[in-house]
Amino acid sequence: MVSYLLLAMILLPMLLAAVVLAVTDRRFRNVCVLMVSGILMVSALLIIKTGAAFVEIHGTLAEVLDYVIFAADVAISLIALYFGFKFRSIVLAVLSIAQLIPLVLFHIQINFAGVEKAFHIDHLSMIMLLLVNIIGPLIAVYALHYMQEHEHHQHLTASRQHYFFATILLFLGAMNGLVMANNINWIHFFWEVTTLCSFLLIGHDQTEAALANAKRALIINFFGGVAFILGIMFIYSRVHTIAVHEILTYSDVSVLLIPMALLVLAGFTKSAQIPFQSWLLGAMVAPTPVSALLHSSTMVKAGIYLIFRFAPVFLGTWLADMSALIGAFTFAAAALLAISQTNAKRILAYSTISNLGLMITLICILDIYAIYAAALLIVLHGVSKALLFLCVGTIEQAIGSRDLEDMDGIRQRLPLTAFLATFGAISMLLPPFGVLITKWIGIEVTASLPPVMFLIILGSACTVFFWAKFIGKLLSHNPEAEKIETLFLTYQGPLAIIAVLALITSIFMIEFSNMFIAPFISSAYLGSSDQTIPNVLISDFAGFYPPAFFAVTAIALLLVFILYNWLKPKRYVQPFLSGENSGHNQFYSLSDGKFNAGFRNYYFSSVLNEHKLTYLMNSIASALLIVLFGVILR
Amino acid sequence: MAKKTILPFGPQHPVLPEPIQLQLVMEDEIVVEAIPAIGYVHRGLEKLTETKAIAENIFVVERICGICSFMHALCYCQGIESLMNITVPDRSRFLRVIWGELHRLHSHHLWLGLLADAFGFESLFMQCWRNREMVMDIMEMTAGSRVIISTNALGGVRRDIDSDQQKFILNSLNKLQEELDNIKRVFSDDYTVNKRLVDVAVISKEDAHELGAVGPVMRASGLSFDYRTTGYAAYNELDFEPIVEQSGDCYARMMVRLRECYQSIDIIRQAFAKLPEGPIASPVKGFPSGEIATRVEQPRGEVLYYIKANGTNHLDRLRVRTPTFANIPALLKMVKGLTLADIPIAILSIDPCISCTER
Amino acid sequence: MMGILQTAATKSPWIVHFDCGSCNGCDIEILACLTPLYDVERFGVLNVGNPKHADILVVSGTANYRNARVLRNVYDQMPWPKAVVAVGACASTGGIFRNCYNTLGGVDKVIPVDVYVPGCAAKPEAIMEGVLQAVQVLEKRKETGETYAG
Amino acid sequence: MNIQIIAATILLAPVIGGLIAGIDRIITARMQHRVGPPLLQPFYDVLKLLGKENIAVTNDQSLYAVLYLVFNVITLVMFVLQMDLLLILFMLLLAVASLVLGAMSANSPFSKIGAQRELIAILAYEPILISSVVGMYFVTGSFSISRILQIDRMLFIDLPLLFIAFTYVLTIKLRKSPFDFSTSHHGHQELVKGLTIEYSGPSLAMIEIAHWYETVLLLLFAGLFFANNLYVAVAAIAICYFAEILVDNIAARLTWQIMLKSTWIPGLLIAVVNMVWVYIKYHV
Repeated sequence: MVSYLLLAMILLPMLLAAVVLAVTDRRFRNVCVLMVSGILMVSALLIIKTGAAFVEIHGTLAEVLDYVIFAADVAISLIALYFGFKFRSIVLAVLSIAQLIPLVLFHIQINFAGVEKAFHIDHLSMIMLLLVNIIGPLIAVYALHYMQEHEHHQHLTASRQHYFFATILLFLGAMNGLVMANNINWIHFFWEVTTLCSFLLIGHDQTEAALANAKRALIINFFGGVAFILGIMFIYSRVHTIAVHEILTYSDVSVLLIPMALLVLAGFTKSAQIPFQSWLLGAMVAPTPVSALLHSSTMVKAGIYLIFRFAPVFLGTWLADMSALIGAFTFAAAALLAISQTNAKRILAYSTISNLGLMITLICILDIYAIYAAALLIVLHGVSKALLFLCVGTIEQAIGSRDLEDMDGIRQRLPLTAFLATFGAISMLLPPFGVLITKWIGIEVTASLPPVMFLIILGSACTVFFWAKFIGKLLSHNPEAEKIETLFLTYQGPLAIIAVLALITSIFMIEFSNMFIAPFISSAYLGSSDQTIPNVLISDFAGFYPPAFFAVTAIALLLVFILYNWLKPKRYVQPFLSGENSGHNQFYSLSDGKFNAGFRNYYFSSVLNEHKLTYLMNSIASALLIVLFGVILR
Repeated sequence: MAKKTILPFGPQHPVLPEPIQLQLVMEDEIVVEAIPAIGYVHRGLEKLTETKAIAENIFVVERICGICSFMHALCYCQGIESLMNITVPDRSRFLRVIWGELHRLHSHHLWLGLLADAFGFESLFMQCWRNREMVMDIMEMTAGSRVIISTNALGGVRRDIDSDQQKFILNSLNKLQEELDNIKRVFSDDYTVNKRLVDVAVISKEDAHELGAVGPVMRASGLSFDYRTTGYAAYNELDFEPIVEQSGDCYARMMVRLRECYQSIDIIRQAFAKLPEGPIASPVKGFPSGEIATRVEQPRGEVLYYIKANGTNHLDRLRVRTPTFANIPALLKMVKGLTLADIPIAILSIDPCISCTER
Repeated sequence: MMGILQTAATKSPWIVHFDCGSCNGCDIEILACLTPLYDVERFGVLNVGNPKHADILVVSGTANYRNARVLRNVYDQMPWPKAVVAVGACASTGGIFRNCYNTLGGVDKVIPVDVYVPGCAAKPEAIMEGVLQAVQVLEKRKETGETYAG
Repeated sequence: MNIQIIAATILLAPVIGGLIAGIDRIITARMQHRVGPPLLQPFYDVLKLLGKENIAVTNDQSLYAVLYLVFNVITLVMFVLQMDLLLILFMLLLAVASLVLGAMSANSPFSKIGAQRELIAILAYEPILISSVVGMYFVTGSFSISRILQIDRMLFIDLPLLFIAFTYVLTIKLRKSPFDFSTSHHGHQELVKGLTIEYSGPSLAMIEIAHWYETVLLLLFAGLFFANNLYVAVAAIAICYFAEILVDNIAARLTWQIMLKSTWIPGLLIAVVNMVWVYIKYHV
């Protein structure tokens, strides 16, 4: 049963990707995407219902698979090499060769051996599966309409949508493979597939900027890939196994510290930690569903997943502390940089980088609450950020701009989308939603690492600033705005579903924790499969119980609405413009001319110069990384 | 950077005592452009003077501005007197100096208070205005009214100051000087005040000269000129020096005015010491003819009156160039590049009198 | 309950001051009312500087062709019940500027005025009396429940 | 029991807050050589505002005023119920956020600039507020007020620098001069009334009442530093608030640039110094 589900989740999307690529008919494609979406959702739920398990593959099939995956992995490197020559990028060419040679050597060294327990579905995988297979398909469905509009705006002669959806499907399959594989070589392969997908999707629009940013993404991720493969070789040389569950049982940390550092480095590149953040910002040129799916909710979490997976091995070491520091630094620095951004997608991108940093910090802290918070944040952030990106995409299609300053009166122009976007932003910033709770836990658990905690405190203050600007803009009222929203089931439908999911995950945080995180902690960290031992509820955490909290908030809101009915304005007047109003937003000025009063949010562009600050932040983060490796390699 | 913050600053704005509008175009909070719009106080007063009798016009020009009303009347009277070749009695010349300096005292106190209010120092504002009431009491005692005292007349002054009143005034001034010492310490040394005034809205010596700034604005930029030194009224018999500061920022402009308060007290004391006995007005007969330009140093700088008379009881033309008008180019130069928070301070630092400027 | 609201209304008149073409004489006397010697805050009077928070509009100076619309706007942006005090001869009738080409006359040409304060310039004591009389007007408006009538 | 505490808090806090505001206004007036308003003036003001016409620029503007009030009440109740301090700070943030959003929702440049300045103020005070809570954690080993209250030491002895930093940001939080630039108690400011400029009548009254709750909360927070002795705590609160009034009267309004610099550089520095020292004292 489980193996069929695996087939459905990994191979089927990949196969259908090929079909979609071959058959360019739009209707057929839509059916395919919808079908895959349904299958993925159902199989993910079924697999979770089955519970934690190993899936073994024996005999010829296993051998064939090992060879196929090796060949495909080599092929990806060759593709990268090809693009290296095509773009005349020596760095890319060198990186792809640097990946190719160790890859081949390593496979020769291990004689193309595989792992019997090829797949391992534990509770961490399940968390990731939920994210990938519920949010992913919803975004794919959303993309159906979005890409139609997108191409409409581009005035293309021939549709390129089949490339787009093929890549998306390929990506979903690869992501499922990544989070379930137990063979570290396979993880590396799926890892490289997601890199490739990301590259193809960023470059999808074929514009100059798109191609340049795609190239950059490929280079940085390939750098991570090289670190990954080197890490695998190191691991093998030390512990002679490529099965993840066996590596995890290895208790002598010092032996594995160098390979683990390499894997963490790979995770940093994939999760766009400073100084590797530039590719994720560049990736924002891609169509918005790509940003939502790959570059905020799922693919960037692959790096987090990798670190999370191997964290039990190196927790409590220098590596973990330094990683926590780099994560916290990223959290603060990205939040600070987000203040200076006017482009809504870039704000979201910086916020994503920032949150990924927080996840890494939480993962690398030896505290049971931190692990809870990290796992929760992966889900909560994925859901909320997907929602936000999709809303920004919808707004961008409607008003032709993704600049925050152009979104005045969006509340009247696109009421539903603006409402959902506001909800998404609030769920990222304010209580009682979960993201804030994880930040709260973050501060409380990092008390043992004061510098890290201090960075989190600074970062959360900056976070408030840019989110409040964002929400304020979405809610601002413009008397001249008119409604232009058109509703489609497949367009706003996924948005609404994701919003509901965001609400549900926040309310049922504790149930979620009990279901997934507590068992994960007991098996991965306490080395016990007895799920009753560490059943730590967040409710133990200072008497905090989310549903009660939500209930109080709901009652408060009800109260507010009652009071508000009493307070409803009796008369509307024009705003205060020093008495010179000539219209709602206009005033008389020089020679009785009518001028528009304007308002632009503060971005501190003179102080927070993105270019200079990025340079500074990159230097600091690089220095931290060098210190990390310097100490480990001593 | 397409969108900018555009803010109509005034006409109804509590920081501005008078209606004027500055359309501020800002980035973050830095003003990139300030476009003034005026006309809110324009009444057509110059035209009005052509319909009134020459003696009545004293009351009209006093209402050009309620703060420096005495100086306006003085300037007008001096113009008409020199057109008609009237020599005013010595006593009235000294009385004019005394009232003139009292006006300067009340105007500078008022300004110091408004400045304190503009940078949010409420208790300092209260203190300045509390001190000012001493001057207002003197006005009320000597003239019967507080702000528009109407003691000027063609050929001299309308009221005398007797020796009892003199004693009271000198006493009050002693008290005022003590209080002034207190507020001077706050204005010149307080950390927060310095933060808000030093190096804000700087006008260099060259700029001040080139833009034709007058009065304290000019003197704060290091140009030493005070129209009183030319010796109109009784100033030629009194001993004083123009007060000059070098740095040209708001702090310097504040210091000039603060020190001028001491100077005024000193001048009034000198004037009382030298006050001659005698009549307070000479008789005036007939009507003036010809044209003349006269100047007087007001609290805000020099005011220029151009009077054209034709031998009848009505003037052909009366033209007033007020100090604020001369300082507006300097103001517009100052505000560029300031932050929004400094705008009220910069505007106040020229001590604008819009009702003078627009008449 | 309504009774308490009514007494409260008489104890906290917030003013907004608009200078429409005055010679500054009355303006500085209005400001002087706030300062230690007169201290209108004894009666709960605050100068809020913003029509939306104010109960009483204190106007000085004559209305002219340009500032009439500002005056009207400021008046319109005040919440009901509200009262208007015209301070000084100019605001009451146009005063010495009555016949100038750019003036409309007293502010009652533009907005309804409840209390006229004479004087050129009006003395602070007179202005305070005027404001306190306007409070009576406010109270009466509150009692009769007179609604907003433009 | 809890219900009684909650009810007492909700009913008593505005009375205390209003009285504090009244005393504040009288002391301020005396410092300015004035007589000042009657003690009950803040109540008269609010009652008057409640009876006025509610005019607004946008439909949902008053909604945010009510939200501001309700969240302030909830925060105070959470404090009185001795819950987690960090959570309380986040709830306080929610309250301020609703005020900011209300100001942003109206299409008025003055109120929007006020909102931005309030956000900058959050940027300035939030790290120090959280730092003081963390400092308390280092000493007591808990973020929960109930456990902080059980400690028999006076927190002030361990956290004097943090207390200084806290009183510094208290000025920002209470919107007193020199940091009253997002909205000020008197209208003579470049933004007029900034944040609250578009509110009138009952919705303005909501904001005033909310501010009373907030004042009580912040003063209780200051009292936490002296929590083991009730009399000392009350005296400390009184001295603390008097100092705020004094500073309010002897300082010009500074700019937010200066505020941000002073809280992030010397402010955070002394906070960190204090945190490091208690960390070493209790944990190393």
